[in-house]
Amino acid sequence: MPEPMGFFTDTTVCIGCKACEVACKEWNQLPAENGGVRELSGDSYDNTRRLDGIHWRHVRFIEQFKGPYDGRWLMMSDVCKHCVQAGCLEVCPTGAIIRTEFDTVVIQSDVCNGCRACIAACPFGVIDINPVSGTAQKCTLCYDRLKVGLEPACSKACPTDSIQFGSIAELRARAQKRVEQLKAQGVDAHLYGAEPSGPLGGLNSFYLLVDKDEVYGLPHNPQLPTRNLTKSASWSVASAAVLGVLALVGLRKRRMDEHAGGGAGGTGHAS
Amino acid sequence: MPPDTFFSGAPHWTWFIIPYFFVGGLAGGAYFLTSILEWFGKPEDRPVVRTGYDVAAVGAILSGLLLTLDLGRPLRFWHMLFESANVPAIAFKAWSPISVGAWAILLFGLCAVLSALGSRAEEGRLQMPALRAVGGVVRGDVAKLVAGVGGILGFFVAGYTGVLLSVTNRPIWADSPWLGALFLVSGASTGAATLILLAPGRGAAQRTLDWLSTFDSRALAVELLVLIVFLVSLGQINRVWLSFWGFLLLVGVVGFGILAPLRLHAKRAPLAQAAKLVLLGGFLLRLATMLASEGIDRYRVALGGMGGMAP
Amino acid sequence: MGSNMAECHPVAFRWPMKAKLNGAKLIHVDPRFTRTSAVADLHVPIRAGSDIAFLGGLINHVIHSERWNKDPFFKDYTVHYTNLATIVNEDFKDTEDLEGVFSGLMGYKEPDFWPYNGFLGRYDNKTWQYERGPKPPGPTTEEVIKQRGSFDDLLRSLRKGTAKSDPTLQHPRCVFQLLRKHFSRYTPEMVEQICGCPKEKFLRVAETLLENSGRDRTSAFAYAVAWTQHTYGVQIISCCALLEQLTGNMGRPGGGIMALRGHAAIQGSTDVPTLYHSIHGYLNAPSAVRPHDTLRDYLAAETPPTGYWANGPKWMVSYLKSVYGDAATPENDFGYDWHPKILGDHSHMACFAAMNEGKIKGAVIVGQNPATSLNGTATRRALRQLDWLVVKDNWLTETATHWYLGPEVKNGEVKIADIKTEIFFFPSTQIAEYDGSYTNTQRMLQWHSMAAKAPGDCRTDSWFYHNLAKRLKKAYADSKLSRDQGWKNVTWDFDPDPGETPLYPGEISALKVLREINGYATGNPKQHLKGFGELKDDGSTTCASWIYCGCFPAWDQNLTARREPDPPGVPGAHLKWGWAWPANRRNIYNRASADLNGNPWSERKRWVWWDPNFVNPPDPKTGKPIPRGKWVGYDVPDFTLTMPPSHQGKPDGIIMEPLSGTDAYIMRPEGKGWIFVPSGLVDGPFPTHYEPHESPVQNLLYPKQQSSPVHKVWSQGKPWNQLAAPVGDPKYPYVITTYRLTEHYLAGAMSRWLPWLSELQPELFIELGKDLAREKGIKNLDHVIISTPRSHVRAKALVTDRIGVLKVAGKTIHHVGMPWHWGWMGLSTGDVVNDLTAWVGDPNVSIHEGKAFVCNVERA
Amino acid sequence: MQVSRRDFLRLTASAGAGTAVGGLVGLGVTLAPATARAQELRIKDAKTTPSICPFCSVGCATLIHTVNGKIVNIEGDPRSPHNEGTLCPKGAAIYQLHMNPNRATKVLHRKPGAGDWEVVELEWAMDRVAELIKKTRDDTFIEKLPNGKLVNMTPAIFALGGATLDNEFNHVCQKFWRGIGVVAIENQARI
Repeated sequence: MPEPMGFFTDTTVCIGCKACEVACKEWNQLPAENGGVRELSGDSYDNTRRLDGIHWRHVRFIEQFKGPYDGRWLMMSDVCKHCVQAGCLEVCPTGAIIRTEFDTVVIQSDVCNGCRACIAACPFGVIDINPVSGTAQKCTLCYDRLKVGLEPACSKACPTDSIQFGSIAELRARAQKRVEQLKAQGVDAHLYGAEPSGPLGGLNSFYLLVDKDEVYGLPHNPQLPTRNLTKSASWSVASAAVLGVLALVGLRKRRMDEHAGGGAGGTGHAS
Repeated sequence: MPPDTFFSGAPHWTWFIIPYFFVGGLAGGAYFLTSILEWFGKPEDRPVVRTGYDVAAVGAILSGLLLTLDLGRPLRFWHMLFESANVPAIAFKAWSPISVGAWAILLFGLCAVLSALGSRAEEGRLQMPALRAVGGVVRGDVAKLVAGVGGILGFFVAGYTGVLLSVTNRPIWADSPWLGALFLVSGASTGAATLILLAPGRGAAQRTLDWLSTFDSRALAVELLVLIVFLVSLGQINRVWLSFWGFLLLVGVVGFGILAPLRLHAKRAPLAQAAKLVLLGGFLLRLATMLASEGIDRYRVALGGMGGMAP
Repeated sequence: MGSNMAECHPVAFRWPMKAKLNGAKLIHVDPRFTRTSAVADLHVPIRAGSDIAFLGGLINHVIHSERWNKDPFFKDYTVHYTNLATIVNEDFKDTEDLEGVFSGLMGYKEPDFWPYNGFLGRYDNKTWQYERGPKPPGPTTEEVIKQRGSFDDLLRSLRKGTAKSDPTLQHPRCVFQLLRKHFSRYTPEMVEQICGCPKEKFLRVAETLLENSGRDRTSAFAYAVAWTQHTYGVQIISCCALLEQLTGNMGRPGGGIMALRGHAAIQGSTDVPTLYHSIHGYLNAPSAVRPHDTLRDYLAAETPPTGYWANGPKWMVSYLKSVYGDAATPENDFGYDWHPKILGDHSHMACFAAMNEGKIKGAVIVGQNPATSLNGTATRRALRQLDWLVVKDNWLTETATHWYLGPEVKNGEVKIADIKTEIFFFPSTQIAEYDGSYTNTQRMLQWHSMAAKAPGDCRTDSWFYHNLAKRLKKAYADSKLSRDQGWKNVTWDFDPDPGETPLYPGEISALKVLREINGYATGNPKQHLKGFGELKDDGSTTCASWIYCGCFPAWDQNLTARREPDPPGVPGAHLKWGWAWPANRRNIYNRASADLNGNPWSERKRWVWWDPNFVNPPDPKTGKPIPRGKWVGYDVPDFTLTMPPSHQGKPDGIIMEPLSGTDAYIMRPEGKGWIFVPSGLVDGPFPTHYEPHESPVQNLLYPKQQSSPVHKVWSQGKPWNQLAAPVGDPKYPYVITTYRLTEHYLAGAMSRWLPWLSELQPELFIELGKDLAREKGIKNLDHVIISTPRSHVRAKALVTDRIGVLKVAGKTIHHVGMPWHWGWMGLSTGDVVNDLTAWVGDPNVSIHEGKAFVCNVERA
Repeated sequence: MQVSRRDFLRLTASAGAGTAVGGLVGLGVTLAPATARAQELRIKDAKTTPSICPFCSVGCATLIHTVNGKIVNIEGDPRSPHNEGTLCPKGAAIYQLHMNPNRATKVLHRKPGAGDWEVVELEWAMDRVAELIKKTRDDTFIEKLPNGKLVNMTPAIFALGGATLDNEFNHVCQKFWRGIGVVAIENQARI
């Protein structure tokens, strides 16, 4: 069985060229939104805005300036995190979402029926419906390429190797080195999702960031949707029980009244 | 910085799902109450029982329909029940409310239809021989058994929709474990209200109706309680209610949907009025909780990146 | 500087980023904080067009720095490899003497046979020459020409005396002293005043550059059109070249200047010139306004007697043979008289100026989109004056549709019926649909092959000209007119050989074309030339382009198609990948990567060096033994392979004879790099800071000379060409620069039709600073109107701190920028930003000033 | 490696004290890998042709995949010392330069003063253009200037374009024009 594979995205070398976005669309033959005819978002150079069914890669642009020319411009190519413990995979009722031999998470479009449970389950807002297929879609980490030993389209295209593909073990080592190098240069860098002990058992697509996670649109502590299951279920059962009792008590009272003889129920308001 | 649920994407569960949650809730609630009467009630309760079975049956079918229509690929509805790759292997995830729910609705519907047939056979209102045969079987203890199972499933259907919402990463829904309870109670109250509205047409006895109204007011009280607990449990998330949906929740659900009917019950005013308000409240409850969350999309640094370091 | 490499050449930027990870310092000097700035170690904002002030400041800082004066490396390099020590003619007067102009400035009058040259003035460069010893004896050039003497005699007659020099750099007229004086007022304070960049940032750049220049370290500059598109563009680049020679970075690995060019084949289209001013291999086009009457006059005027350029006669004769074949004989000067002569400036803007006056009747436009280009309003007016217009492209471009969709037609100014032009549109093939070669910005030819057939009537652009040529050959076949004899004698043999199947009916054989470019032994096309060393001036060799000679060394060896990279980890130049001119050399003047004795300046910077023990085989021609020793290295040495570092040249020889073993710049007549440029540039031997044609401020260095005294202005005062705003015009208070985005390409013909690219940058915008936005009450995404004296365009505002106010000459100047990718065709459409630009340009190369002018911005 | 990692998953999962997952692993929540029926690889049995990116001047090498003469994919050539398989967004979009419904594929002609295009035959259009070139050349040709200089040229025809096209095109183009005496030959390198 092959090693777990994934992405390490070093945001400090991203030049925001969006090659990853297009290479992904080219390989996966994803359509442009509204045939490419769109409006300027005004959100820096980000006109993609989000990951969804036809955008499996999304480059974020974050302008942080104190005044003219005085600040920094953060860029980051976002993608499905291929969580080690994946919420989408947990809730998917059809079994369309599977974990592959590469430890990646893939939605089988021919199985999915578009119930959209996975969309709500993903803590990162990665998944959405592809209007063409009517099914939920997201990055497959180019499962078809991996199977024949090819690198995913996006990381292959990335001109500055901001997106790096490889075995998780190797990527984690590389990422750690890079963090140390940056720390040595006085840059406050940290990894997001590289820790197996961290949220979701670690992310098979993890990032090097130089600001708060939220600045990059990443939840600080992503969780599994099922975290609420036991509690939520228990409270429901409890309230069901309460209602059951109330109903029975009602009946019992009625019987009592009858034994007490006389229709205490009153006939005041027949409807 | 925003709470962790604000980074997820909206599933667009709206104009099919909201009515489904409402109908499923009241059908489940109605069946539950009916099955209580089936077990512990008296002959005089039969009209209400029959109404209950019809409501449940129709509700279940309607629910299935809405749920299917909402799918991106409706014809693949069965993928939720069987593994499309290797039929007849069953697709079932005990930990996935939507998976369990799919099965629940199916079985609930089955029970409801059987019960309905049974009750109609009882009245001798079944023409088609095949149906008469089936209906004939569902009587006495069999009827009790079916109703028993169906009643429990009924409550499940009423409640799991809320649990389903909690088992996501969406704002509001996943931020409290009380949505399941809330929807379940609301299901019960709306169920009761439906029976109160429809049963008289089938010659319901006054006593049964009284029992229903008593139950309804108690359910409403519980609902109010659970709603309060739910809101408390949301903590800082509650700022999302500073919107039209908050207004709707307060005035529509609490005001018209709970307090007003309670008052009417207390004043022993005509039952129908209260019942109608209860139904309205039940619907608005789902509308508000669904759309308030649907409206919140993936969090991002403000337009033009003028968030971040900049003032 | 002058480039936004990360956005416009993202894949090339892969390498600076790798260098950065290895500890290299990355500096971006630019009016905008771009995606390049975002990953640079330092971003230095300067006002668009103030580059010479900035570079001049660096030069001034370098020559006064302790490091440059203490470390012997710098003197070793500059004194021996450049003309820093050479002494200049005593009549030379610097801009410091003449308040902003050099000696030799004259007025300029347009000739009436072609009044479209646009010069404001002209320099006579005779006072810019070196001080020389006596001219060697021999017949004069006039005599040699009259007697139709040999080309070598011609060269001998052209020899001048040896240039005088002072290796101690003390002589008051040596280049170093002149340089020192010329840039003495380019102080950090002055740089801050002119460029608007904080003095501290400027000093950090200067220090970083010094620290990273020397034996063990090199620094490179990368530029693009933000340096070329100025009325002094060539001088900006010349200024950088000066600085790079001064700091010993030229000809060395990791040093030099990278010209990041815009198009896949733009280098090729300059080498194989579809440009009026030159013929193959940078030979100047025969001209009616230069002494080019006969072949010998031409060669006398265009060929230096010494240095590698002195081989010009061989290249020119071989070129003429490739044009006229057997009809080109020594007796008829190889058909030189048939070759058309230019009348002056026939460049882009000159031609559109002439077109506006009805002097140009027909135009064939292939893969270019002028309707969205320079001063678009005037350009489109010019197109409407044509009798006929042919557009060949992959898409219906703005140029193809200007007559019914252009703004002037849409807004009713122009009636379609009044446009009398007959217009054709021919659809073209895309890259994957034919064979051919591109020359990239590194001078590397790379072959591409056909993978799929093009749809419908799409044909290659070569097919188009090939089939036109065949038709015109037929049309003139029986002409007896002398004017037609040239065309009748032009060789035209590009049909595939029997057996080969054309890609399309009537398609050329691209290989055959490349063979003609590479050259072969006259009369035997199968015997290819292996390199330009084999070229002869007697007609025995046929070669269109001397610089491409060697790319196809044998009938079956198309080196441009090679795809063999070096194995990983080996320090090499990937010499088996494609083929780079000249002679597959990847780094020009690489002799300078070794010291005077031929050893690498340092281990780290080893590239090409002298191996004294190398055993040479005897000379293949003469059979004479050759002493031990040879230039070797990772690259193809740019030097006479067996000339030892110790070699002393023959002072009175021609071509390479006078050059010695340390004369690294072999293309220069005296083998030394030019810090002082005595000839070749029409606007001065030293770069000088002038303001752009349109500027909000006075020239602080030369108040009496605002802009270049000789730059070009076309169609001055013509009604269709509203020209420049005066200095500091309050109607146009802001500095504007135009630029490109990663997501689009040029005027958009190749990107605005592509859904995947259009969705990434869907609309035209203007980037403006928050202060200006506040001042004007403009909010992000508001519609704004941007106006210049030429025109106005509408765009959405992108309010950002990545561009903003600069303090220039004590004034606060708002800077704005606009991408110019848009037009009215395609999926993503928008106004034509080039409508704002003016027909003013550089006097050397006629490139317009599109990177620095003034405008106004108002809410729409 | 993978084995130990899987066990580790189970551990963290079930050790997720009290969390739903904790319980779910018992129910067999599927962290164990499955094999999807991967969609057919698009370049399976495709013909590969070496090519070059037609956009900027970096000269990135590409590989074009075709299946029975139809382009199915274009990506970077990993062997290239320039791009090592990488591409920019434009390079990654070369596919849409070819496979694009917006492409013009017909020859169009507009008569002087006409309000619309007409679709015409390729050969006819070529004949007509040749005819126009000849006429303009003959009408405007200058053999000698008033000052007697021999120039053999016409300034009245303007040829534009070449920087986006091949070296071979540029040679054929300039040889043709200079051959018939046209000197006003320009391309994007000028601007």
